[in-house]
Amino acid sequence: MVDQLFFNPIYIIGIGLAAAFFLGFFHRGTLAPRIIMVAVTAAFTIISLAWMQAFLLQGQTAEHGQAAAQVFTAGFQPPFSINLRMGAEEAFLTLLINISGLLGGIYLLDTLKKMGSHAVSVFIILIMGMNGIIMTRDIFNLFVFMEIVSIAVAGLIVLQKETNSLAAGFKYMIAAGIISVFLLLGIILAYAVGGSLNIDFLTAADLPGAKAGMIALFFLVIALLLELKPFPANGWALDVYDAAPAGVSAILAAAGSAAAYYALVKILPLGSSSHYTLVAAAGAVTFLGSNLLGLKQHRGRRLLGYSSVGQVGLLLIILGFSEVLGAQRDYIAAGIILSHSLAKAILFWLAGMLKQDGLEAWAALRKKPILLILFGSAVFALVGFPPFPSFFAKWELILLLNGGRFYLWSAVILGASFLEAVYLFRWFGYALKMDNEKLAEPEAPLFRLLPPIVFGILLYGAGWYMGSILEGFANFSYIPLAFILFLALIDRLPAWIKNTVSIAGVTFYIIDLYPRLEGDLLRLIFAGIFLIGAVLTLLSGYYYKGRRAGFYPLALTMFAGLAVLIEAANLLEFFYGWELMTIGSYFLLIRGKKSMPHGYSYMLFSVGGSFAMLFGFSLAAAGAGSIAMSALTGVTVLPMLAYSLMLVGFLTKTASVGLHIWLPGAHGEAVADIHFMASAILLKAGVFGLITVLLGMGAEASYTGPILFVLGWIGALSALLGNISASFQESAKRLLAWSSIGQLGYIVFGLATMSHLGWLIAISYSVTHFLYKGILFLVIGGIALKLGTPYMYKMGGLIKRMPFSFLAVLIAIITLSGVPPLVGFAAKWITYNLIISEGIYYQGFIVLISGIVAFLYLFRMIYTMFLGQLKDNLRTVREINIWFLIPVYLLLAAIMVLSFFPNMLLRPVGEMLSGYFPDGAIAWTGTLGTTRLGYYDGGAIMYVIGGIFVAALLFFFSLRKRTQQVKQFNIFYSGEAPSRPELSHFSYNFFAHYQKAIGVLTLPLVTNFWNWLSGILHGTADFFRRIYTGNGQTYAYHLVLYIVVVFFLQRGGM
Amino acid sequence: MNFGSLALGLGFLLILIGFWGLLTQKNLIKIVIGFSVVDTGVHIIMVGIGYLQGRTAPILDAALMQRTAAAGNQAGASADVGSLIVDPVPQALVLTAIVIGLGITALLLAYVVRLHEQRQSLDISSYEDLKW
Amino acid sequence: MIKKIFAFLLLIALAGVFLVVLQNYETPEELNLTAAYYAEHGAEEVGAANLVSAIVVTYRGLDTLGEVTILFLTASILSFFLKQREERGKRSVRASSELLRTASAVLVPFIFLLGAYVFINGHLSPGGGFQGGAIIASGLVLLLLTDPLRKVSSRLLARVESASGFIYVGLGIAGIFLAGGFLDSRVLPAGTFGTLLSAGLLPILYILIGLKVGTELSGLLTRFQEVQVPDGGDSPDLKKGENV
Amino acid sequence: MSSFGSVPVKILYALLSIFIVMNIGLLLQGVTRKIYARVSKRIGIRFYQPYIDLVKNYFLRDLVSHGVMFYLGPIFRLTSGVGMILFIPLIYGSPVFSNFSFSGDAVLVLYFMFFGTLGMALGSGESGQPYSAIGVARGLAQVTAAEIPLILSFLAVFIQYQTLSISTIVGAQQGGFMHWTMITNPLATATALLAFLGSMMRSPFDVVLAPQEIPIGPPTEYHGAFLGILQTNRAIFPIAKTILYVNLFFGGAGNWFEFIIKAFLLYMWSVVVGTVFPRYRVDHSIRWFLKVPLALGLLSIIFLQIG
Repeated sequence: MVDQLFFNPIYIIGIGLAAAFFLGFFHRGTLAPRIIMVAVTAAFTIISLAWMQAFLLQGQTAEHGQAAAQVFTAGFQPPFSINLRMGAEEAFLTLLINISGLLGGIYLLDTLKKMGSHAVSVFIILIMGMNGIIMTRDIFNLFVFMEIVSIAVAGLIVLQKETNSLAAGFKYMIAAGIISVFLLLGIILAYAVGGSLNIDFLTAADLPGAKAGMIALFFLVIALLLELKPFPANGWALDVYDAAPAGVSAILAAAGSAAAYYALVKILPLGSSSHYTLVAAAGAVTFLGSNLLGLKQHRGRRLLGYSSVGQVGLLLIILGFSEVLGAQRDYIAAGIILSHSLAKAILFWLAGMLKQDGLEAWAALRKKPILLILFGSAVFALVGFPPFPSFFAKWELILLLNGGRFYLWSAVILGASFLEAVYLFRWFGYALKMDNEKLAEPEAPLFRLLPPIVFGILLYGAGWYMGSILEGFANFSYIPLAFILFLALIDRLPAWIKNTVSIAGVTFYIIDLYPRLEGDLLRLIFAGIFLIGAVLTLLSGYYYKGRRAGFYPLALTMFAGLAVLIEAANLLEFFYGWELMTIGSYFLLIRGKKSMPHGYSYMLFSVGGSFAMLFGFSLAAAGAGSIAMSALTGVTVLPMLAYSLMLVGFLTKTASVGLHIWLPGAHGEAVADIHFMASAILLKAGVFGLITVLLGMGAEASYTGPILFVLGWIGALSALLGNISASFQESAKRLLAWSSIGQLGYIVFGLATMSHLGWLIAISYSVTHFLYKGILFLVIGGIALKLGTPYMYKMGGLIKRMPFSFLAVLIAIITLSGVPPLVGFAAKWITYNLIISEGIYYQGFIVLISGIVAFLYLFRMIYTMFLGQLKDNLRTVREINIWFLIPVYLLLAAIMVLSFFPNMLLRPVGEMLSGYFPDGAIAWTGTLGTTRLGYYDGGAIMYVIGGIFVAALLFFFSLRKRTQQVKQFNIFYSGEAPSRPELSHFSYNFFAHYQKAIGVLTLPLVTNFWNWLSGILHGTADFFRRIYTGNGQTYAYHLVLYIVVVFFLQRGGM
Repeated sequence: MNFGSLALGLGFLLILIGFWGLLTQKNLIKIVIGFSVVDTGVHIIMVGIGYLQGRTAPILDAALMQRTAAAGNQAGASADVGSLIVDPVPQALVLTAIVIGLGITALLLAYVVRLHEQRQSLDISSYEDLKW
Repeated sequence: MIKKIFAFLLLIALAGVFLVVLQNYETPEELNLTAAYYAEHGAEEVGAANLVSAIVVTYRGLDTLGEVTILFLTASILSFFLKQREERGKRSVRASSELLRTASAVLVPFIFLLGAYVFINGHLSPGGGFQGGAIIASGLVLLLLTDPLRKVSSRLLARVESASGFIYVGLGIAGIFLAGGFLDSRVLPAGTFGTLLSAGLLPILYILIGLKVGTELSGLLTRFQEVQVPDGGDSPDLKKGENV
Repeated sequence: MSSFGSVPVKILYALLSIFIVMNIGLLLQGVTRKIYARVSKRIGIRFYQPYIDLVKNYFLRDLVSHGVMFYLGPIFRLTSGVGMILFIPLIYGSPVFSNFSFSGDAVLVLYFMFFGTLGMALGSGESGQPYSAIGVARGLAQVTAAEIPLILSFLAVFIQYQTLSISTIVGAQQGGFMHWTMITNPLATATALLAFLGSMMRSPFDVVLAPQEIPIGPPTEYHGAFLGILQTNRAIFPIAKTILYVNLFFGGAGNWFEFIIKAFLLYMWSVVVGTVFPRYRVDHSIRWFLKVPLALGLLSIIFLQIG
């Protein structure tokens, strides 16, 4: 139990006021007021901390054993005097407020110094007032504290005496005045009806029972709601966020919102369910509206305002759904509040360090990496990524809402969150990639740096804690993440050390993981792709000289995410891993020089996809009543929607047609080894997800037909369009990127057939694609790195300089194209079997055609790069880095082994698949595989073709010709000798005729569609944000109008 | 019609008048005045709600004691003060509310002074730089 | 014009809201639970004849502290908000009329006296710290009207204000240890009901409040006085505003 | 494994098969060129001229090489042609002349065709000759279009007989003319015949070799023994393709005589069309394949599904 003598909550008020009044003795310029301020806020923090700790400990030892402490003032019992309460919620919120106050005060030290001791008093009173709002149990006293806070805020806004701040302050005061009028009306009416001002007694008084009581409640609720800045009556609040000194905005966003939220939390129980609905509806409108309008905002501070308002809207939804969320409401709200408050404070603090406020100007943060890290953490926390608290909160929220069948609401929440992601990631992309040479370095003296850093650490800590107390996530192993943290800490070391450490870490993990997966071939295969892939990529990482700042923690984050997917014990862990992987891959993909727009679109599709997935998972969990992976089997709640959404979520990662537009750019601009990770490995995560979902879905239920039909067509069209588009690329990297879309199309097609052979194709493709794409990415990437260009027409004749690369690429493309004798043919052969035995002729036909089209780009690539004329500037270029060749040849060896013994892969996979799809398995006799329809003997083919080839070669040698090696230009050229290789290297626009004939298929319809959608959203945003005219009177009008409209809406509804 | 309801009606009327000023006047000072009027309206309502027909101020002075005694005699039993005085709580509240209103008004006026200093204009539409 | 029409329509709608309130509001016949308790027990528990004062200072002491805080806040904000950055040129002011000067010379001491009386007797008769403080401040208004250039010692005001506030809070905290809780006025004995020295700490607190309110209001006034635009200043608008 | 003999015996029979097919191919080439000449009112070459060319080329002494891949290109090409022959059961019912068809079914043959194309394309690519590259680009583009009806018609056959095995398909067509795919599935046969034109590198689809503007397409730089090998392949490869069609659509061949007749007739189909129609540009030919042949192919599958 907390010692009331030392940690009496009333001290917060007493000490705060005493200190504030005492400061009146000081005059400006002295240090003492600021020391007092820090000491006082620290004391507040300690008091809250003592209570918080008590509640946490109690909460863990006994079930809700600790009752909230009551503090009576004036020595009388409530309701006759005012009482304060300190319960778990109050402890949590006051702690948040007081830490914000402490750090926010430190951040404002120099501003406060300039303004003198009075400003310090105002600051202390502000924090004290917020505490008061949280703790008081008396509605009129609540009003008093709210007014204290309003006035203090209005005072602090003008710490920065600019016209805009002044105007914002004036608008704010007018708005606060209007709100206070209605709040007072509500209070006095509530008193008249309920005969008390004490919240607990008013609850007993049953206000909703009387008509006048309902009206009183309406005024109370609407006034407190307006304090929370509901859209669209919130222009004044945006101005404040925008124009107040950054340090003040930070506190407003972090602590102010929390306090205002809790005021409403206290009042709402007085009312009836209609009030909860009102709050939820207002929240939904706000969350959606302000995030929509945020799309068009190009200044950082104001955008933060939009985002803050939006997050509060989310809180309102949560509050409005108290009944549905039940005991979890406070958990969810705490998660959102923590993320929002900490992240927003960080962002505002960062804003304060920058000279300019345009979103592009945030690129200046790159000059101090720690600031960039903080910015990134905050952005990811706001969108709801792991490991931050909002991730868990959003998960629980959507789960419970969909569990209660409030689908539309969760759709709104996810939609609005997506909009928020849209602008946040655009912004973050600017910070990561925009040119920052002309920007001034951010001003970050220690006292300004400290607060955001502490909050950053708290953000991660809170995420960890929130996860650890959530059922279903308590057993999550944080060891990989700890390893990543370690890597982040040694980021200053040279790359090769970190590389070695990373390889050691991953290897250790593989060794640790293997026994756990033994016997589960499916997961073993994917674990192999993910983790062996990781080792191979990292192996190639030795090429890098220097530090490679930030690369290793992020790469390992991606691999950790992938590993979590494999090991996930339930949907939550799976989703966690998925999001973790997304984070890591985002950062890897955006490392390329011109990757900003592509990393951005990757992120948007990822976020959209993961929201779809979340929705689907929550439906699954709603039906199954648990979040175990088995919930995916036989979903009962809206199964068609659930499965479709999950599939869509995974299809964003497999970049299937319609959701693919991010891939060519993102992969096309990525650096060599990252390209390997992103394409050969990362895309398989989507495949793994599809497999997981489809295994659960099965093909029996009636809804699976249309889903599989569509899925099959998506796969087939992806294959076709991917391959055709690949043929028209000038950049080798983009060519490979499109090729990946096509290859993944085969896999999706195979999975959609829901048959033994289809899955065999999918899984064997997953493996072989990993092998040959790995080779291609590493070699091509290595070459692009070496030559400094990915454009194929700038290459040519490289076979002379890079024979090893050529050989590797040759083998890879033979495998890819499916030409016998290499293992790629096996997949083609199975495809024919599949198409005929399953009767899927049309999709199958498309897939087969795509396979033929693949020849186009494969030849183009190998020809324009390695064959033809060697350019003058490349005559001395050397073989690619040995660290690329080593993994390449390891992969090559694997291809050769599988080509001789395709049964090594296909047989066990087939046996495993027979467990799911017993019909149509391939029978194996040695290397000979037989189906109902045909047969294929990989070994024999290898020997026969090899034999013929050797024989033909021997025959040729036997002719004993004198062979003369000639120079490059020694060709038939109409009797002329070409003077420059550029003139005789046919490479640019290689398939011009083909494009002329069927280029219509590659019109960027999908891209146009998404652009059109984005245009509509932005247009809507631009149209509606004009309600914020900037005129204080208009805002006043909005406020009154909001009240009137809601009043009549509610009456109509009553 | 009792005085309580009358006060309520008057209060609401004042609020409306105040809002008219607040919403239509361009002059910053008039807007502040409008707010003051609204505020006053609310205070009148508060006092009106505490009013009980035919009762006296909640001060337990000699005069009240006499009336208590008188009332007690009439009723034939000891009457308590509770049946003679109006509700003291709204009066206490309105005191606080007035002071708060005063604070807001003072601050608003201070803003007006400073705004005027910036642009030499009292027109609210001169301060619309922040928008959208 | 269109704006006014919209405003008018909105206010009609708002009037509709209020009408609904009036329709549904039922005038009470009896004191409610809380008020009845105060009527019954106020005298014995707090010992103040003026129930409103009892409520203001004791039962709802936290509110009062808050409202003092608000005044303090406003004064503090104004002190750095309206702070003159540089000395303005000397203002030339028309001399006040004979009537005003004489009246103020005669009345101001009485006004101050009345103010003091009101807050000292706040627990017995109508009035109290706020009312007394306001009266004192109004005396200052009169002084300033008479001589707009009069220098008021803002430092003295601030000292008094801070000291009274600090003591107020200090006594409040003392209540936690010596009596039933924060701001409990029973730190001192109740005394004889109806006399000056009764109701425990209440009169002392009220005096402090009175001092604090008086100085704060005075402080506010002096702040506004200081920023007045000098004659012939560059502000036609302000003049227009003043005349309207 | 097949039922006959040891590996050396198998190799011997394989060599025999190749020899027979090569001779058929060379003779057909000569005859074709004669026909072309006569149609354009020339006397033309002697029908055994291809033999002479071949021998001459093989006996040219010097070789000019542009690099390893250039050197290996023709070998790839020949491997592909020979492999095709060996993977197709040439004579129905003869285990001897089924050679290595136990290694894989029709799909293997279908895909092995590309082996040579790819090797050749790569080899000629290394020469640095832009005309080769242009030829390859055209060839690939056209092939992808011609493959569309080809794949459709093959699919139709596979679906019709529910097998991928060539010998099973031939087996199903035994018992007389009326059992041939040509009769049982005329749409698929028609599609296949149209697609066949695209793969035979004759007019109107010969822009790949385009004798007028590009000397001789992909093999521009090849000469001497290289050319000899290519010519050998050019004799074998079309016959291999032809015999695949014969097997799938025209009842296969029970003996070498039937083999020669059917191959000749089918071969002549492309010759006749080639002499009558002028050349298409690549983009035109692609569009052409995407119209009638595609429609026919789809129809053939639709009919199969309905029937």
